Amino acid sequence: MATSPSAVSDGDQRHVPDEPPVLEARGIVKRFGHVEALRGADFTVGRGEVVALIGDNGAGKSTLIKTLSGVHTPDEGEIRVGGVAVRFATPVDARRAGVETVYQDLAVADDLSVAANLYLGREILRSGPLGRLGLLDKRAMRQGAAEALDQLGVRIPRVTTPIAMLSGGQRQCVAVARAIIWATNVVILDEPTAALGVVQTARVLDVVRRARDAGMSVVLVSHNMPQILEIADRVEVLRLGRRAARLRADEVTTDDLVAAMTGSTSVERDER
Amino acid sequence: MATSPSAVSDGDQRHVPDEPPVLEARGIVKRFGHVEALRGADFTVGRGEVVALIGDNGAGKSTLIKTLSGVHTPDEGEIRVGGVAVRFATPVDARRAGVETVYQDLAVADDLSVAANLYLGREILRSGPLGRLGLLDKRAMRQGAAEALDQLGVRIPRVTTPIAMLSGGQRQCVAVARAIIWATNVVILDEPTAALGVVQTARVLDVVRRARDAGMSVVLVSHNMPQILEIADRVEVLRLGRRAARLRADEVTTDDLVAAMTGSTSVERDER
Amino acid sequence: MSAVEATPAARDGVFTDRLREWVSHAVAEFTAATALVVLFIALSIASPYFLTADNLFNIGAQTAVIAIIAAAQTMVIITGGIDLSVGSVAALAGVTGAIVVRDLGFPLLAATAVAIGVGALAGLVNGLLVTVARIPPFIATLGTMSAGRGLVFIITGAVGVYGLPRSFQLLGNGEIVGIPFAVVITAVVAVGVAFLLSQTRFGQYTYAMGSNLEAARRSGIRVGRHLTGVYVLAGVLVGLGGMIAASRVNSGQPNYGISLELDVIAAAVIGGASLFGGQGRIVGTIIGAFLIALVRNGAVLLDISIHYQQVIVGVIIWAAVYFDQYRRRRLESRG
Amino acid sequence: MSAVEATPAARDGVFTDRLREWVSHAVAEFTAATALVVLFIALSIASPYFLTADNLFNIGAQTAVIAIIAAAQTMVIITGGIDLSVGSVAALAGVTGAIVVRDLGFPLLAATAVAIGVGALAGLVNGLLVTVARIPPFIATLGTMSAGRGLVFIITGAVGVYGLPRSFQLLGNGEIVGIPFAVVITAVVAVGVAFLLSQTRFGQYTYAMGSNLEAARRSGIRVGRHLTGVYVLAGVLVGLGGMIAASRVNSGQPNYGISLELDVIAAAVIGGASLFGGQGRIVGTIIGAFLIALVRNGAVLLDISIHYQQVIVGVIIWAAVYFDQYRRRRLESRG
Amino acid sequence: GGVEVRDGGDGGSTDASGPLKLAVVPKAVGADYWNTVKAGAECAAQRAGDVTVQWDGVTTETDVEGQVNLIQNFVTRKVDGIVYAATDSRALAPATEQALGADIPVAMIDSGTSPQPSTVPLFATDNRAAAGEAAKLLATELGPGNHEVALVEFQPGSQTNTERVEGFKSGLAAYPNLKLVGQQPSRSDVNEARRVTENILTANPNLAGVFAANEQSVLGAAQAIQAANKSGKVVIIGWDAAPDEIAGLRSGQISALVVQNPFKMGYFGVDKMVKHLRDKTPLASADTGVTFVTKANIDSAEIKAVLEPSCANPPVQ
Ligand SMILES: Nc1ncnc2c1ncn2[C@@H]1O[C@H](COP(=O)(O)OP(=O)(O)OP(=O)(O)O)[C@@H](O)[C@H]1O
Ligand SMILES: Nc1ncnc2c1ncn2[C@@H]1O[C@H](COP(=O)(O)OP(=O)(O)OP(=O)(O)O)[C@@H](O)[C@H]1O
Ligand SMILES: [Mg+2]
Ligand SMILES: [Mg+2]
Repeated sequence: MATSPSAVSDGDQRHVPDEPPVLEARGIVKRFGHVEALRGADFTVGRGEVVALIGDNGAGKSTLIKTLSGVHTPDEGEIRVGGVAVRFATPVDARRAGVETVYQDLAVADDLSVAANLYLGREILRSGPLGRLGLLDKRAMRQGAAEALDQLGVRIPRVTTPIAMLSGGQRQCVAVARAIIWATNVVILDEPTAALGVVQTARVLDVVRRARDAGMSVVLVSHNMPQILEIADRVEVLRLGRRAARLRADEVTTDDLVAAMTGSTSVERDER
Repeated sequence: MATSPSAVSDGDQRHVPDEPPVLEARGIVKRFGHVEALRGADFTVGRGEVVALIGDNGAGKSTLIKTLSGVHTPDEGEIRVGGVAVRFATPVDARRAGVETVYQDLAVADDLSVAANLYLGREILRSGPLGRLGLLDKRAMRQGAAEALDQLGVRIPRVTTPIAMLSGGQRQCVAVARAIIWATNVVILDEPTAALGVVQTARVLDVVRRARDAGMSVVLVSHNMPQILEIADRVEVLRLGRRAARLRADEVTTDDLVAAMTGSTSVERDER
Repeated sequence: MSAVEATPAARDGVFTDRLREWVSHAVAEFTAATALVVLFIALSIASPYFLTADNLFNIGAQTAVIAIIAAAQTMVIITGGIDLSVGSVAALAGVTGAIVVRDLGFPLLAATAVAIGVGALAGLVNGLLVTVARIPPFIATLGTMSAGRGLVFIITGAVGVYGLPRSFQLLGNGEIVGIPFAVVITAVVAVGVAFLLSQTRFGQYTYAMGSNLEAARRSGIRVGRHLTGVYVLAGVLVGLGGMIAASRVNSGQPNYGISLELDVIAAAVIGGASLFGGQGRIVGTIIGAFLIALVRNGAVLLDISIHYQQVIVGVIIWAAVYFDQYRRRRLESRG
Repeated sequence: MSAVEATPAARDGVFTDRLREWVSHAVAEFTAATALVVLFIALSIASPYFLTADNLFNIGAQTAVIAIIAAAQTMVIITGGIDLSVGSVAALAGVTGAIVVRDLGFPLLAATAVAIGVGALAGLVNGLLVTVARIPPFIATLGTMSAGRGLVFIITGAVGVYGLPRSFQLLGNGEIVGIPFAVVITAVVAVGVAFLLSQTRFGQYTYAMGSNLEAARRSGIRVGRHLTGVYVLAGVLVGLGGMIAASRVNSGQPNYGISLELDVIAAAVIGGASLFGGQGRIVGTIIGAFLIALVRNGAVLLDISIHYQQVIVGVIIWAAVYFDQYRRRRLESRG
Repeated sequence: GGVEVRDGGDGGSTDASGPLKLAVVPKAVGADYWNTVKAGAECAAQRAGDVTVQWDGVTTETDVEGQVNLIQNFVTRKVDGIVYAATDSRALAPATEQALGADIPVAMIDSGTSPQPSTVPLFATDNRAAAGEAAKLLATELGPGNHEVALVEFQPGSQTNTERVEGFKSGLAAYPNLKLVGQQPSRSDVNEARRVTENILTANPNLAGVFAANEQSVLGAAQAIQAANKSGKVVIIGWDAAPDEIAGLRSGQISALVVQNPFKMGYFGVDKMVKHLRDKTPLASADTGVTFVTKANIDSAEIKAVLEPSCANPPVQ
């Protein structure tokens, strides 16, 4: 494991002293043509931690998250899982490592039903030889989907409705439910509650807490500062494609966070 | 002007006594196949009012808004502008009546530049005979776009960037900016700040206030209750495709609103 | 209209779900099927020869190849792709099948395997061009169409492959208990592909990719591998179809299948497939194929000249899709 | 790579904007243009006959019609549509133009106007089918293709229209100061359409509709009217192209333009147009048309048989689009 | 018209004794018929020595403009002579003129141009007349009494097709007892030919005879008739001589075939062109003749030479 370009941050691992971070990004650079969306971004999540990733619009949060999920491959820098450098060439690799993501643009298949979307890529097959041929157990998936959505308090006409017919919030619920069902290690949520109603939002935050209590790690992107302070253990701030600050949620106020995001003050501690 | 099926609500026009509502929906029914998204929904905005439209996910808010903007034609019910029943067959009709809308799904043209999107449908043409032939004044549009975005505090690489390359929040900024530039009578904002950062959100709320002060009416859909209580004059609550309550913002709390949305209490006043 | 309440999903009975799903599918094929029935009745009245066993037998055999290849096309269309190379590939497969029988003395079964192999190979080329080289399907298969036809001409020297044994005709001209063998194969293929698409994971992924490729990828579907698989399977069917076509005329024809792609795409679209991907079913496609075949058959029975036939086919294509669109718009599922 | 800072938009100079826009467009045509130049040089070296005035003249004249119709196709493709009827409509226009000259003694200019009118009418039919009847463009124009060809056969009785005066050849075979007249027309059309697309409101709407039809509609663009306009304008160009083609062979040919649609679509896509709409430029299309023409010309000059030519054309189509996709992927503008 | 002597020894780019390069262009590549033309052309080239034949054509006979372009491209290449079959008589006339203008002599095979310059010879058979003969054959075969007959054409709008259809129909006019009840095209596709013939048979159960106007049409028609168990009951008069057509003739499925002499066309085209270029022999048209092949005469030596032409025993006199 080559010395990472952002080795400086190694000195900050103190707050999770005994084990390496579950998921870590070091010095990630990602360019789109002549736009440099990430310019050496660092990011760390420890086991059982809820880390909020915040930043201004266009700061590079979604890009960083796509890099952590294998959607984008970074131009420079490395990703580590449990301290070991890995290469996520495709989202499959990230999922294998137990990283489950809700994308800001949702990434659902409009023509498929709610149930099919929830189980997409992880279909339940019939037992026996037919199952080995790839025969779907549609009934089991419908029931599973109905239960999962019920748990999130989502009101959806029925689980066989195609996603195309849902409201914005309903779609987001489906995407969130999907990630939550399948996560085993890290759940990454990119603005998961942006379109959700009050009740649904509360449920999602509930689920996040339960996931953390079950030992999972959660990465939460959000522009809702009170929400972040309520739920996050730690906050990492991204500005212009770089980490601008790492803060403990119980030590800061909304104003501190805003200041860190906009760069109007120098509360940042790790910035080079 | 036929007697509306929801004539009951006529009795509530009191708080804007002297003139008819700027925009009004009466008894709107809208079906999609076998799903009835709106079941006789009513809605009213008076001149210079900021009305928040709230409701649970899937309550029918976006559908109602699309009906008010001419995107959907209602199956039943009528829309009135300044007290006169109108038929919005296309969005062009609504725009003619001075109704400008930010849709939840944004409705921007991904391949066009930011500037082109801001001026879409209202391009600046060159002066003189060339202009009459449809020749675009691209320079003027670029400058206008840059100024408009600057005013909203949006950071965008440049106004010639295609929308496809923007972050979620940046896109939303463009959509909001477009509506705000052009509105003359009513601005409808369907969750305009869902993806926006703290600063941008504040600016949008600022703009809403200024619009109201300039005599425009604003319809705001949002799931952010504190935001609503901060900015709205009145709140209308939609539940299961019908108006469940009309409330004055300065008389209620977040809990009242949530109760009205979920139907767990009976604070609703107008429900039949 | 009994409005369905927006009830929590869990309360919905599985049976109701099934029923609804079934009804909504049935409606989707409704237009094409109605058109088919109307045309069928009209022709039965207009021509005394239409409703004869022989004629129906002929229509079945004539449509078999189109229907098989249209099923292949439907799979590709569901993924959001298109396969323009079907005609060339069918010719290549048929010609190769004929050559191995004539020159190498292969038995029919082995020759059919070779033809299917040729189709699969062409499908693999298409699939790799689309997935690895990331060439849009229209262009990838346009290239294959051109290159494939060139290959057919090169290996045949532009001359039909003749001198085949009688047994070569079995696939195309044989029959089982009075039913053309080709029709039986078509039925098996149609049921098989329909089952694959609607009941298996393979089918689920096919729809998912066509609906939103990026979402499919992020959901952990190996879209490259799977999409290639769809093209290969389509190629297999096209190869089989080409072999049946060759068998039917007892020779390998280098000119076979020119502009076949338009017919099969039309069949799929008339049957409800969307060229934007994510939608389409085999039942509909088969109905579409028979609708076109019936128009052609009827035109000859009524001695309508080819010129008017073309106009009529054009109008029927418009009409079928118009009514289908009209029906969908009323559902407004894409609102 | 000098990273561009995410500066507020207002600070960006208008000049820089212009420059960037220009560069990004230039890059977009880069692949096709490079291929064209490479092929040009290779052919100049490989064949002593290539770089002769006569040959270049011929290539120009041969490509003119394809280029004009490809420009029409590009407009339609930018809207997210496709026009399969170009071949039939060009034949219909050419044949009608020839008939009015032969039978009614129309002068050339009037006949050209008639041909253009026929094209416009066909375009109107396509446009109304797409916008009013909401039939997907592929199917709408497939129907027009079939019906149009039928009409050609009906009005000509399937016999070419002959007996035209020498003057009829002017459009296709005439020249001005040594430049084929057809090339001059093509240049005018190309510049005109390019200007229309890039500098006018009409062009802006065309891209907007292809990028997101619903957004265009909600932005207050009368998409029905405008989309119909695009099809009509495309029809005008197709009519003009058909007339030039007829003029070139001094007769109205009922079979003209069979599978022409594939060539012109290939030209547009090689030139960077996306079949998903929203993207495409005339410069690229013209380059694409010449690229295909050059391959055909070179193949004859180098004595490559038609069979291998087809294979080569297939491979070149793949290659051109592959490199274009590769370049785009590096930009990842759709990431 | 006036005689223009463009091809005197002065103008040629040709060194009379040196190697010659000739372009030979069929109407379309992709049929047995044109391959026989090719064989004849190559045979003549081989016999003349030091002559290369460049064989190239469009893919469908309807691609008139494509052929115009092709001829132009050969003119550009400055081949020594062009031997070709026009897909369309009038449309190709300017192309011929262009070649002549560039001092490249032209010989037409199979189908000429209109107008045909006097310096350009035509080696061909008369499609129209031969198709008229086919109608006569059909009438003879069917005998007296009223009969229903059908016509399977191949490519409406192509010139050869038109000539054969018109020739057949005008030949048929002499026999009021024959009624044309169906006419459908095969588009030169055997499957299509079979399909339309099947449907014609269904619609006309009393059909007694079919004239099929090219190789693919004949094969498809024969197969349809066989599949309907009407072999021998429905008379087929065909055209061309692909192996399966000959087999059909022998088995009695097909009554007669109109067979042209494509080998001779190719052979004459090249042979006369070479002689013209080397010896300044003026080019003169010649009829290459048709043969009506029936079960009775199929094994005669003369017919054999036409059906199985080889350079060892060319069917050219
Ligand atoms: N195009 C459509 N086709 C079918 N059903 C639809 C369509 N659009 C909306 N619906 C249904 O109508 C109901 C209301 O949807 P709508 O989008 O108006 O909700 P909303 O109040 O905006 O919700 P959210 O807060 O999630 O945005 C939902 O149950 C949805 O499934
Ligand atoms: N596919 C792309 N092509 C080009 N530029 C891109 C692309 N994706 C992102 N960018 C650019 O990268 C920058 C960061 O975008 P990103 O989506 O990561 O921001 P974000 O922090 O998630 O913002 P938001 O809060 O608005 O979601 C933006 O300036 C955007 O324009
Ligand atoms: Mg984001
Ligand atoms: Mg909504």
